[in-house]
Amino acid sequence: MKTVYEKSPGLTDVPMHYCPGCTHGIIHKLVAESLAELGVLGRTVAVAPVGCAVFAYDYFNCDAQEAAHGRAPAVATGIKRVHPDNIVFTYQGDGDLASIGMAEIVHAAMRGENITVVFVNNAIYGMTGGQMAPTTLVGQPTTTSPLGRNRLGQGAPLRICEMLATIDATAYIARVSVHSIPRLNVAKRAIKKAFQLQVENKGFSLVEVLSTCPTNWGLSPVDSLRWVEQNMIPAYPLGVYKDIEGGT
Amino acid sequence: MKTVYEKSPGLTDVPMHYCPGCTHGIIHKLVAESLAELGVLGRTVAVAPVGCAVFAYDYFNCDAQEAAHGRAPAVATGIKRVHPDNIVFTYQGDGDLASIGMAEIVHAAMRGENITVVFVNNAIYGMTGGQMAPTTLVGQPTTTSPLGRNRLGQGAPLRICEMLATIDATAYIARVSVHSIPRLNVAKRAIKKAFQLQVENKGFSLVEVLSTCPTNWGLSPVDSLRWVEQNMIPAYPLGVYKDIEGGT
Amino acid sequence: MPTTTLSPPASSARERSAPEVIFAEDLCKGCELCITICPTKILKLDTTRVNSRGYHPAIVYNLMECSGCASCAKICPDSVITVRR
Amino acid sequence: MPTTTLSPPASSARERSAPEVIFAEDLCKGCELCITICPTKILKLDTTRVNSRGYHPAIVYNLMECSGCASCAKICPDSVITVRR
Amino acid sequence: MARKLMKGNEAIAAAAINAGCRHFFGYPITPQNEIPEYMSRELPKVGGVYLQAESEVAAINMVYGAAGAGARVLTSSSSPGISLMQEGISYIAGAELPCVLVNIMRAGPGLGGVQPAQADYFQATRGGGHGDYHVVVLAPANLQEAADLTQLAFDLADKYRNPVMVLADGMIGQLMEPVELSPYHPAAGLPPKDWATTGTAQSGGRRRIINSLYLYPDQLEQHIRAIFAKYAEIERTEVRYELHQCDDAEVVIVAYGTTSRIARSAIEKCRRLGLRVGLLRPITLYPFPFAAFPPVIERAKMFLVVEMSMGQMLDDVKIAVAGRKPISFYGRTGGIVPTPEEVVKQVQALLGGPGA
Amino acid sequence: MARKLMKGNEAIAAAAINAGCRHFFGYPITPQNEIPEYMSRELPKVGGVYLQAESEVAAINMVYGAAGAGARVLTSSSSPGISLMQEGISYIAGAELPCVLVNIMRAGPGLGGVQPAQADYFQATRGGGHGDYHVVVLAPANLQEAADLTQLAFDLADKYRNPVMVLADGMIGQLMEPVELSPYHPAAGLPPKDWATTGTAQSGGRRRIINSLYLYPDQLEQHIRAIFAKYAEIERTEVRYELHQCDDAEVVIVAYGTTSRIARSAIEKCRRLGLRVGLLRPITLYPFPFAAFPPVIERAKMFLVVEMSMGQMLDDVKIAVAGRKPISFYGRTGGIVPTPEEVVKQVQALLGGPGA
Amino acid sequence: MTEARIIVAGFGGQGILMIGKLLAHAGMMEGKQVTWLPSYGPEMRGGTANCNVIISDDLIGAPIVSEATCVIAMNLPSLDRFESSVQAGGWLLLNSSLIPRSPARHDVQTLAIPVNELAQQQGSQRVANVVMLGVYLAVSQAVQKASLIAAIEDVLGPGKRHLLEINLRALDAGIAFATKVQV
Amino acid sequence: MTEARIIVAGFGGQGILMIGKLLAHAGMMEGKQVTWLPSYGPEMRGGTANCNVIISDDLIGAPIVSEATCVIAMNLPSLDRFESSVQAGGWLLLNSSLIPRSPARHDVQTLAIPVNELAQQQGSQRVANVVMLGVYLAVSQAVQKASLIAAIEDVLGPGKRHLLEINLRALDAGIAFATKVQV
Ligand SMILES: Cc1ncc(C[n+]2csc(CCOP(=O)(O)OP(=O)(O)O)c2C)c(N)n1
Ligand SMILES: Cc1ncc(C[n+]2csc(CCOP(=O)(O)OP(=O)(O)O)c2C)c(N)n1
Ligand code: SF4
Ligand code: SF4
Ligand code: SF4
Ligand code: SF4
Ligand code: SF4
Ligand code: SF4
Ligand SMILES: [Mg+2]
Ligand SMILES: [Mg+2]
Repeated sequence: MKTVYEKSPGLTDVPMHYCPGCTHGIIHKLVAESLAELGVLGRTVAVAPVGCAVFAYDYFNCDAQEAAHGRAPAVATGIKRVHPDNIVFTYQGDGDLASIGMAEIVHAAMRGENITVVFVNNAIYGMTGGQMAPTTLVGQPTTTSPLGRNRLGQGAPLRICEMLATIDATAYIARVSVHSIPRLNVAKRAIKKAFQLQVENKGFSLVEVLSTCPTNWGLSPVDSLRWVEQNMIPAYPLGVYKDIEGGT
Repeated sequence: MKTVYEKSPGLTDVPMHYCPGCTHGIIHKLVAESLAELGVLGRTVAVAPVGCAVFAYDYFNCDAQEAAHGRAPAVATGIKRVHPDNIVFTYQGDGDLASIGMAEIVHAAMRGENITVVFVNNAIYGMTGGQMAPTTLVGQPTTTSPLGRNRLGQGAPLRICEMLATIDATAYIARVSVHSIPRLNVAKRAIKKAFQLQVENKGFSLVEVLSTCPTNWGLSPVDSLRWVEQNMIPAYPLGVYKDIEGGT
Repeated sequence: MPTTTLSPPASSARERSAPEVIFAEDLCKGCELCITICPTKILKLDTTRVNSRGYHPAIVYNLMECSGCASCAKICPDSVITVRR
Repeated sequence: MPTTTLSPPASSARERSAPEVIFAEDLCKGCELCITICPTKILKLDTTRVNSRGYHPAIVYNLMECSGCASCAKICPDSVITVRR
Repeated sequence: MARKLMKGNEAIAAAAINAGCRHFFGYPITPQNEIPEYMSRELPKVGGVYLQAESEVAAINMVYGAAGAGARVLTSSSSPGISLMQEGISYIAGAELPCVLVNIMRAGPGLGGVQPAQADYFQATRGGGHGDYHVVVLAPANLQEAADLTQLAFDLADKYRNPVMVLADGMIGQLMEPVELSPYHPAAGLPPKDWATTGTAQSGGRRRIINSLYLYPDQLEQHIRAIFAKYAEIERTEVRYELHQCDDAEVVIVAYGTTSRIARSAIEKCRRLGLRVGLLRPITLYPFPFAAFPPVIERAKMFLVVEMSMGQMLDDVKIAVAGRKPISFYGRTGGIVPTPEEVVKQVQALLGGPGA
Repeated sequence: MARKLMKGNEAIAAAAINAGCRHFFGYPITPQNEIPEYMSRELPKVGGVYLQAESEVAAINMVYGAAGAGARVLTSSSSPGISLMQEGISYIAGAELPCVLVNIMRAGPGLGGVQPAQADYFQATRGGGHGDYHVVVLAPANLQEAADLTQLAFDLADKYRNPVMVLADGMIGQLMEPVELSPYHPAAGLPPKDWATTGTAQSGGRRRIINSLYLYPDQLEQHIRAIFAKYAEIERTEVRYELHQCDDAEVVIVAYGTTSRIARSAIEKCRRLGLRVGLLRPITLYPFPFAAFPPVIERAKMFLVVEMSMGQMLDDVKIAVAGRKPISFYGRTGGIVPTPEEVVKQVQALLGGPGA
Repeated sequence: MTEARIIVAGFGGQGILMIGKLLAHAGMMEGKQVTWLPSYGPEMRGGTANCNVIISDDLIGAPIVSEATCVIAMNLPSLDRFESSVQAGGWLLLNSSLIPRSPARHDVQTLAIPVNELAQQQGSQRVANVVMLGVYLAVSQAVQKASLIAAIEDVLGPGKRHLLEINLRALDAGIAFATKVQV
Repeated sequence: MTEARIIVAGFGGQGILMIGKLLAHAGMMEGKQVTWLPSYGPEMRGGTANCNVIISDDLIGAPIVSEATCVIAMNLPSLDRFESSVQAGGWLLLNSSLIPRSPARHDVQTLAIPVNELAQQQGSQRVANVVMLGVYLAVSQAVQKASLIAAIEDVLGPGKRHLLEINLRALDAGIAFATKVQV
């Protein structure tokens, strides 16, 4: 008998603290598998965000630094510039990356910083209890938009891939989802490719992964996957927005 | 005899401190004329940046607030939310808007904040003596890129209009230049239109104006205009990037 | 950590030997993602007991139908499941 | 602030009366933008004198050729120039 | 309005609205999220604006803009978020704008933890930002006071055109107590906001400029001296503190906010043991109640400073006591709230025995 | 290396490179631009990295990353920029990372002005950021010292795994004096950076984590107490100061950096007038040289604190003197550098006459 | 001076914080000094919850309960954690539906109540917390029953008025249980 | 102790800062203590420039010159601003090419030098500052001529060696002018 699937060596034995069914855990797995398969775990440095993934440094089986809220791309830049041979990646939520950390992500992209960004978009602030994010859908209620996000005055969801794809020095920008196995397989390939490009010194890569927050969405984990498919994907079309190699 | 051109009532009598031939002065005039022509001077609040235009509050013939470096859009938001009937605009340099103030400009755009942004891109930090900006051209030497900006590691110029045009709630985004009279006329129309849209509550408008910095470019004012035409415009294509009214 | 191995009964009459689906049960949070995603619908929560974390753990109730596709394992956020074939 | 009005000599023979191009001379920084932009090339710096800020001020040396297009005035960063026609 | 059981965060938010605050700009952070959440729910009902900023940096600069436009405006955050506001706070003080800031302190440094702490005393009272300025700092010890001081904060801000901070910790933010919000009347004689940028048409054509830039040092010095003249007045007239059982106290505990409540309980226990202990509780941290000390110094044998930090207010107590009596320090940090029993033990150790 | 006429900013930059600094992250601001400009020119020549960050917020977080990766790393800025770094500095101290910060102070608050000031003393010594931590602060008074202290800063940072700040003002940044950079040898016994994130393959598979988050208060308290044990050692062993003509001084001026130079000139003039005046110059602002005071207090009649601020170090002097002798203050602010003559006048006023 | 100092602890979904709020609310309505302090922070996510309540005739100093007059443990981890916090002679109320062990303390008064079963008998597990409240009311008399009922009414508000009845039944069931065992 | 305290002031493009740097450089080469302090900030943009130089046998305290042994005013605004800073008996050197008025002070030694004309005679207006340096050298002897020449050589470097000659001529012209008028 051969093993078809087992826990990745890219993850430590520490049980994750995420809520039941939260897809943060799935995304962790895809990242860990990619690093393990590329054989770079021993030279990888993860940068954890402030957000539900704040303990990512406990889970990824590699060195790690915990960054201030939103500043992971700056921290990653500092690391990468000291050890260009390290594989450096950030793992960031939508509040972290698309709100407070906007300047840092845009400028890391602009510099073509040779790092990989795993961007977990769950359309809400999970960690702090469900406040509105820049990625919250129009009409979606949160604890700070109790009547639903109002396009007038609160604007419409910020589409990070579309925005960053306009930046010259980026190598790879893609949006994926993990709400189904086929989608999860695509997501895995995208994440692995993003790291592969870093290994090849191709520059900045970012994969946005649509993710759930059952707890703050007030949905079961299973219903949350459905919500991603039915509500998030229309607002956040999946696909490759930039590929320096021209592929898809 | 009728007056074909005279100093706009939108400007005060204070002589400007800009270096000889610096196009900051021209852009001030276009803004002042637009406000005067729209008849809104009496209800306008300008937000001055930190940069060479730091004294803009002395020049525009209206109320004004001086913002911290990069934060003009946040300050403008604060003002506009208190007095929605005021016409509120920021006047920002490329260091101010495209570097330190990146998060603030993107989020003002995302909210569709009903303000107008006059973005003066001179591809350098004028005020502090000619350091590299995110908008500095590849190969352009500055005091902090003495061998010219290197695409590798320093990236390529950030194109703000292209980037912000991807954001849903923006109303009007255009890039113009003032290096010739025809271009200046187009620039004037764009700026006036941006304010007109604010008057009509259409939301966020931004006009990027390519500008010179004879002092730090080390060129005469006249040669600087030529440099805009020959070097900046190819990197920063002129045009309307977003128009909620569909026009051009 | 105790794991529950549900391998097919030795007396299986089938040609092929059924795959192994192994749960690191105490890691399970009862989220039901594996249950939903399983194409053959052979998983469920065991509501008769709770694991050490207080959750009803997922189990396979009809392993013989298992295709060994590992969908359950792939989707499980907590890396609870190992699949062998 | 002293201004220099260069209106056409009263004895002008031309049909049309030439435009007025008025410089708020002490504001001039001698940047030469007006000089470059003038389509009829009738402006220059007066290098024989400096204004109160230490710059050679711009002047019209051939007003009769002036079309009154106001290009000079529009481009002048310091709002030095008024044009009447 | 009747007494209502409220969370501290909500009491502060409700008091702000009661005091006429109609604009809130902030960014979520534990343990103060109930403030923005309350504001997002309630402000629109009274025609106000809740706006979630993209960051604390943006939030404080929105506050600057709104304050400059003449609004009663509030922001709230917790320790790391307040650190990000330091440049903005310095600008607000420099431009002499009135606004209210709330810091519901958590444990630092760095990301630290989310449990209660008092380790931002230095930052609050010494100006975490650059340059010569002060923020008026009010430290409530219970929720009624949190509400009352929040309302006072708006008045003080308007009176002196200066930022005023309500400084509390996570425990006060999360605690529920009965609170009564009486009808609010602004303090008498608040100056008109005839400097606010409302458009020149509103102000008879006079241009109004909000600014902190003075390129000529003599002008800037003059500007700063004018601001410090206000501070001198604040130090003269706005000092607030409470003395509790200090008349006969051998040991005077100095503590504010949450630790002052702990101290109160400890004092009760001490008194039962026959130990004469009192409490000097600063309510204004800036201006620090230096004037409260001389009579107390006279009578007390020694001082015990209790803080949820490694010793920050301690500096001000040292300055106040000026070497005239010994000062001890008891601090817990990292999110640990000391128990009354711990404090009693400290007192016993100081007085050389378990009781009198 | 021979004596070379250098600008203060350049002396600091050159000394950093001499001390093995190979990474600089910063953002332009007057009056320290010569530091990034020098670094952008010179670092690439020695295989180093100059990177202009998008902001001071980004810069300090890049410093965090680079320091965590084991580099000798520098950032520099001036007052408003340093305010923006406060969250990051707190994180660096919390995660116990070594790095060097330079603040070439200008006048605040707010945008203020670009002329020299010393009004960031509170921010530097009290932790402008949140939580319990300290930054070691070194204050050079001349350019040779600026260079030497910059090199020392890297050693202290590495020795204690703590941020170290070189605090000077615009005058020192812009001044030219002869500077000699001797071959640099790191201090003996610096600990290996066996905590730096270099990839587990470099460290025998042991994972290295840089972090300041401790969710459990007891763990966080323990962590903070460990950091404060380092501070206790720093306070014991790293205090630096200079006494100048204090032996017979009736008036002892306390001043650091630029104002200490002014004071020196003033003292010379005073001595010529027969006035017995001395100088106590703190070189380390944190740890403040409290230990230097007792013998001086003994002999002096009074103290005169001179600062380019409205009075900040004054607090530390009050704590040091503890009420035993009177303290006067003379401050100029807003970018004004006091003249020696002004200081002489102050002394004369204190001693009740123009001269002895 | 009388002072009730209560620690209520259990799982996230058990209505732990509500028990405390109802007590504080009732106390307030009687004109007493009250404080209610929840545990907070992200570690609460899907985990445990607890709160401290003090009801006192006097000004309340420290709102943290270190020496409780009563600990209410709704599950095993809560008993493990807070058993030591009851003052000698104080009350320890256990949810025996979920707590298999008996307490180690013998210097306190203990009552083991199968609140889940009792609640189920009233129609829903969800009122288990109110059953426990009834028990506490009966053994402590910290507040009056009428105040507690008023508090429940207030909390339910007009929107959830239909739930009032089951809650009152649950309260009574708790009181009855306590009275029965105590006699 | 001898100490030279010099203020040099003028327009931005006049080589003001260079005069100061050359003096400081020369002083340093003679083993003296030296400081050079420029005015700075954005108001310098296209405006005025000035610097303070101190050359001393002793440690230098304040590097700001309030009582100058010599003020060199290269244009009128500089004379207006710094005339009062010369100590009694000190030197006031004026660029009479650009300064139409004579100084108001009578307790100082004044020399008006048409440095632009003198520089033009050497071949270029651009060495006007070096002419003035020659004058200062002659009247002050603050440093030795050899040191100053070495300083000029250093500053020019190998790249601008060809400019050395005109600079030396300018220096001599200044010395000659000063010597002639003084005799
Ligand atoms: C400077 C600062 N501001 C705010 C916070 C509080 N905070 C922690 S996580 C977070 C947002 C988390 O949302 P997101 O990044 O979307 O991650 P998620 O939890 O949804 O995965 C916030 C606002 C903080 N820790 N620091
Ligand atoms: C927080 C902060 N950082 C840095 C500065 C210094 N600074 C002033 S203006 C400026 C950049 C100006 O460049 P730009 O915005 O392009 O305007 P320009 O002068 O070119 O018109 C900088 C970095 C500052 N004042 N505050
Ligand atoms: S709060 Fe939301 S994002 Fe965070 S762990 Fe829970 S489900 Fe996931
Ligand atoms: S420095 Fe450049 S941008 Fe600034 S005023 Fe001068 S020319 Fe214009
Ligand atoms: S391996 Fe496939 S078929 Fe078998 S249990 Fe898992 S999901 Fe179902
Ligand atoms: S997906 Fe994993 S955690 Fe969820 S129920 Fe299945 S085994 Fe348990
Ligand atoms: S108005 Fe036109 S033609 Fe006349 S001077 Fe000006 S630019 Fe030349
Ligand atoms: S454009 Fe204006 S400032 Fe420039 S030379 Fe002409 S008149 Fe003078
Ligand atoms: Mg999120
Ligand atoms: Mg610019």
